[in-house]
Amino acid sequence: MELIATIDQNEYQLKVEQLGDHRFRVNINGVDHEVDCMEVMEDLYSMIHHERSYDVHVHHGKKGHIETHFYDDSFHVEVVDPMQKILDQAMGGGGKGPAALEAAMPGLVQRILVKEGDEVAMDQGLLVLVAMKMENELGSPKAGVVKEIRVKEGDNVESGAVLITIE
Amino acid sequence: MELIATIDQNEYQLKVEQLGDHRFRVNINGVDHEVDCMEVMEDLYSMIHHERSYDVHVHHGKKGHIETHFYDDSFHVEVVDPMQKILDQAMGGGGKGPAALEAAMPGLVQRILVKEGDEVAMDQGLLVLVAMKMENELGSPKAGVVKEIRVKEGDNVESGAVLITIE
Amino acid sequence: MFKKVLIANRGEIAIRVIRCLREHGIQSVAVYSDPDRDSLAVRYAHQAVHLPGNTSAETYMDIEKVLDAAKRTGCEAIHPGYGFLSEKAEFSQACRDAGIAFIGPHPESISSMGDKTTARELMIKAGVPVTPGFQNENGDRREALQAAQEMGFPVMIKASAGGGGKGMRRVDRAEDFLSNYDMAASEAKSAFGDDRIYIEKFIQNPRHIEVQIACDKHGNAIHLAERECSVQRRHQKVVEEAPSPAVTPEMRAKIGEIAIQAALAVNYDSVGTIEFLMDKDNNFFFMEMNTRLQVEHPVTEWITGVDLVRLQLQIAAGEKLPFSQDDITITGHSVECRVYAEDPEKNFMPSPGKITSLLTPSGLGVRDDSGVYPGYEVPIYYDPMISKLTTWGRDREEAILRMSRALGEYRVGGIKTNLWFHRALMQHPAWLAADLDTAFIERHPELLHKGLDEGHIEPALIAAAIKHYKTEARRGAAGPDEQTQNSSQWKAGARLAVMRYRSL
Amino acid sequence: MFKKVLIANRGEIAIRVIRCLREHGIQSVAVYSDPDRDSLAVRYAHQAVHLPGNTSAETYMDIEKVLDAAKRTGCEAIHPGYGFLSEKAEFSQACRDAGIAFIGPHPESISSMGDKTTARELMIKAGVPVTPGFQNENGDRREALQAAQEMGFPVMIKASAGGGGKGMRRVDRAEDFLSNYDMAASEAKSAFGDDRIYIEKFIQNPRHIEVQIACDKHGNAIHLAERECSVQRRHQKVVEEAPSPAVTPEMRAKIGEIAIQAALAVNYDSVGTIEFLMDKDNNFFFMEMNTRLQVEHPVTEWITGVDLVRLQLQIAAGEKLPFSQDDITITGHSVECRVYAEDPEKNFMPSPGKITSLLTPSGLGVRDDSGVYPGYEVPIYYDPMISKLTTWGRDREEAILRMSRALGEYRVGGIKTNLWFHRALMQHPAWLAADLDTAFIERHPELLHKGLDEGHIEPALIAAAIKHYKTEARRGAAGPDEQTQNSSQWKAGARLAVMRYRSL
Repeated sequence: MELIATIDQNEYQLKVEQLGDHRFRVNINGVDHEVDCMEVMEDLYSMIHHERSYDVHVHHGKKGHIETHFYDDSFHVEVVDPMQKILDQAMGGGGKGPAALEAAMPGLVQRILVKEGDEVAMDQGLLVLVAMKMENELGSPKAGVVKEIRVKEGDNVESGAVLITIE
Repeated sequence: MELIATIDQNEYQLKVEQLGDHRFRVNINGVDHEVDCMEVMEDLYSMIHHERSYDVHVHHGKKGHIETHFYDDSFHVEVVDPMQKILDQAMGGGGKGPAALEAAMPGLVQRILVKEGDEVAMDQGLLVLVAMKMENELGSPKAGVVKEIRVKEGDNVESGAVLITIE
Repeated sequence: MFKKVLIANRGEIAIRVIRCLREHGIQSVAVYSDPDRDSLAVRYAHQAVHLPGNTSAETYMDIEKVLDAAKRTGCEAIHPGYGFLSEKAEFSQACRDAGIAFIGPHPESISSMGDKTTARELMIKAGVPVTPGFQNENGDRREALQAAQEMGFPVMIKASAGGGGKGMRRVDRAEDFLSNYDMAASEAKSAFGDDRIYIEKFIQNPRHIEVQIACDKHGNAIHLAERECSVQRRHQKVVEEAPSPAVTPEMRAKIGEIAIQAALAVNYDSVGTIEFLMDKDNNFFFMEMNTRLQVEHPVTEWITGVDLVRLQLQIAAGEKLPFSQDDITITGHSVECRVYAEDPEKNFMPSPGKITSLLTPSGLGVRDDSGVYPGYEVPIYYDPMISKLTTWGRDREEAILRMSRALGEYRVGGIKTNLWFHRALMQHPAWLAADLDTAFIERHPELLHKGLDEGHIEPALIAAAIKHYKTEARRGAAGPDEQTQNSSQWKAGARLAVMRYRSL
Repeated sequence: MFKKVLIANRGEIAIRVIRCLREHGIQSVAVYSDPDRDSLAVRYAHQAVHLPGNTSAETYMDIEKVLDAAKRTGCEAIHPGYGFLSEKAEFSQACRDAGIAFIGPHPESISSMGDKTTARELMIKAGVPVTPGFQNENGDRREALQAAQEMGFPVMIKASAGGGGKGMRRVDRAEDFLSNYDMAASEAKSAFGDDRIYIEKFIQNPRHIEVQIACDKHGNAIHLAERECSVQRRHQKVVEEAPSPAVTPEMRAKIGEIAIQAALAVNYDSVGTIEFLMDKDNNFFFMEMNTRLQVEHPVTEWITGVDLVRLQLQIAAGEKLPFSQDDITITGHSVECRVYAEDPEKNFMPSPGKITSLLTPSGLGVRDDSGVYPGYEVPIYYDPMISKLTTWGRDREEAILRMSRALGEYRVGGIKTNLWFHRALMQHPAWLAADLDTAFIERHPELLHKGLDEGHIEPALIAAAIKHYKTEARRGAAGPDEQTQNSSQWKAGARLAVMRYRSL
């Protein structure tokens, strides 16, 4: 399997092969690394590579992002299939087209700060969501015009719900 | 489901019904008990019964035996289906017929203390098994004659292996 | 001593109290809301009474329901923990009226200290130094603005009834005052059922130093040294330690004496905390008194060997303090890291969900006060703190090194936590040098960036590649319904989310 | 201080050492046998070197392989833990020859103390009281029997090279002597590679009291008070405490001084333990010296605040003792329960297998030194101890109450453990009264019977009924291949077993 990974804007070409029950060969930028990688608990890998031992917790973040937590260090790795990468580039990246403000966690809509038709700046507060005893002011994903407000004050919303769309 | 349970030689008639996701009705000797019983981890039940709370770990022992571990107390409960009980009684119980000495854990046969044809008493040492750094002398399951010795000194045996039969 | 006690709380503090009750042969009664049916508190208590509902207001803050549960189960006393009803004078009063012991101070001391104006006046009278401030009794926003302008910006807006950072905001400019005032009042209303606001002069770069005191019902009072809680995020403590590296034995004796005076001024009769701000010239200003057990009490327990919850029980049962001031000696140093289900990279946004795997550290000098277990779902209705990790060492250095080690062992799967932030903090030169103030995190934004050691880039790439490989392999094997990568129900819906999050 | 250290051990003690190394910025190198690939020690160490094989002899006790791993990874020192190579003088010597620091005493002191005859003679010379005994140097069984008859039965048969109860047997009658001698010699051979036997007069109903000492390479020596380890099963300690409830401050000063004399007699230069038997008239008899860290060292760490592993490292690195005798003060009381994968109802028979779920206790005054995690399979090749649970309290009563509480929270799924035995013990009147001797468990067989509280019969029946119901429901849903009730591979085969087990 071939992949492109990014850490801190540095891009790496990866190739993964499984050699045995817990043996893998990972090629990084043309260099092969054979590792002994046991999944000792869900998403917790005990990795031995050239007699160096890493107890690494791998955690899926947003799409394609993998957090790797070591004993004393943590990294964000963005992993994509090369095909996906080409597709994304063909789409011209983000920034254009409509955008939706979604709830990343369930909560109560306490106040709506805009009306449909309002012009808003990037990051301008659109809505206050109460979740886990904190008020979270949600900012606009882009500059534009408020197209549709799909919730009203007092609504309980589920995670992932589209709250407001911006055009 | 109807069951017969035994604790310390006292027998209880039980009936179990599931009422909901984590609601059960258990009838003990004719008296109904409605309990809220959530399996919070594998084999770990959080049970609420008349507002009394029990954090009870249930653990399968040998066939039909269930160990129940509470915060500050533990019990052995033997549970059988009534049909099984009748069957067992019809068989006339244990004590007669041939019996096998089996290994309850894997280990190394260090010494065999008897020969085929030997007369042995109940609990007389038949064999020394080394497991987990301890020597364990295994006693005869019944009085009788050594019929067959199926292992030799130096053998590594798996758990459940029949080592010696007694008739 | 009491035979049966109800705990009017949830989470790790309910566990803390139940543990103490268990140790002393006292029956414990937990109360639980709908989402807390599977909580550790329910599991560890002798009895568990259901309070139907999800929100705090419907459950843990409903005085009538809580008292009713205590009466029905025959409890002689109620422990309020922290938060919820712990600093409600009317609850202490209602317990008194019902003939149930409140494990906390008498209602008059709570109201005196809970009301910032009264507390201020009492403190000034008792000779305790205070910061300039203004209590907005009538809710007139314009009057509040005027007071703020008089004391000069920056000012702090606080909930009068509050604590724990809720409804608290710093305002630097007059033009931002009113909008912040409204939001604070609204948060105060929903958190405490009381929207009164207190305005206070903001002291630049202060350290947060607080003194633990204990007073019995017989006029005896002692202090148990101070804690420093300068490392805060969102105006809430996130790392605490005892003793404070900035306090000398002479200063300790002095602020200990001031703290005892402050408590005696309200005839205090429980354990409590006097919070001070300390400026760069080592001046102390009384901030407030917390008339309850503090979240961070374990660091004091480490260095004094005193079980503060047991002490609370003894005092509430009418016993005399079992220690005199001379019995209290400080041994070594202790540090606490609050472990939150939150994302430090997104301004510490809460991250509720199911804990898919959990490994907690232990060993010499390590204590973890947790309210969770593997498979537990961190609910969305309450504070996202999942545990308090504390360490002890013979000196500050050993305590910090031990904390680094313990944080390394701490593994939480399924949700985001601030563990990696704490690990970065424990290695930060300014922290190691104890160069602290309450704006520490804002001053050191580098703490919020992952990836310290270049030597880990290769293994990080390898682990991520294998994770991706395994996920794809599983996806291939599973049907389309099972292709969700995250096991939490909350996370599942969030995969496509593009939510933007901004600090308040 | 060293920059990199190899740990020639496994299980909880390897973790204990790695934790200390991590705290002090020292790189750790683990070695691991085939079954230990997934061990916590491998996971927590910076480096991990594979020693192919399953048994101790092939791996952790293979001096050449271990030294080779240390050299290849560039280690400056080796920590041997306890057991395995820790008391092999030739290993200490081999380290010295290889220019690697052995974190333990010099080889001469190990051989002097490891040989019971030499040790006895040295102790008699140093004025330390000893028990009558006989070293059977030439392996003549008849000569050993004659010596036993001369000192009078009962006698103890011990492995000369031994420790930890292995190859140890009490013999009450002359006619049982030879068969026991043979079995002990054979166990000694396989455990220590040395079948020499030592015969000792058996002291009736003694208490086991041991003194922790520490000596540096500069002639300084201190003691860190005593531990009592009278509660034993199969001649192995199972519960320990510090200080001993039977030792007064005067006795402590006296035996502390004797212990220091004993250590100085062999120019000891590490931490170590002098074990005594104490008879009913408070007479002490030197039993042996353990020239290594003890399993039960955490109880001493709790009451003194001293990190004994750190102290070992400092001494091995040539540093002077950082404390004088006057710096060592005893605060409170500590108790340790060894948690074993074993079945107390079947004479503590080991119960290896997969740990399907795990909840470990924590909170004030609780420390768990564990070598396992959920999902880990306790291997069949090594000692079945899975953790050491220790508690601290201001006095013995508080430490014991806290232990009861902690044991209640401790949950291990999938294998049998002795946790319920410890719970029963902690409530036993004779234990609470500290009426102890090394035959405590034999004297109190009621400890091995479950079911203390009649009030729990009903919930036990309910839980068992629901468990049976759920198992049958799952069995109905699953195919015939999946009907195994136990998830462990070892357990699966044991369902039909009728194995009879008898004590040796």
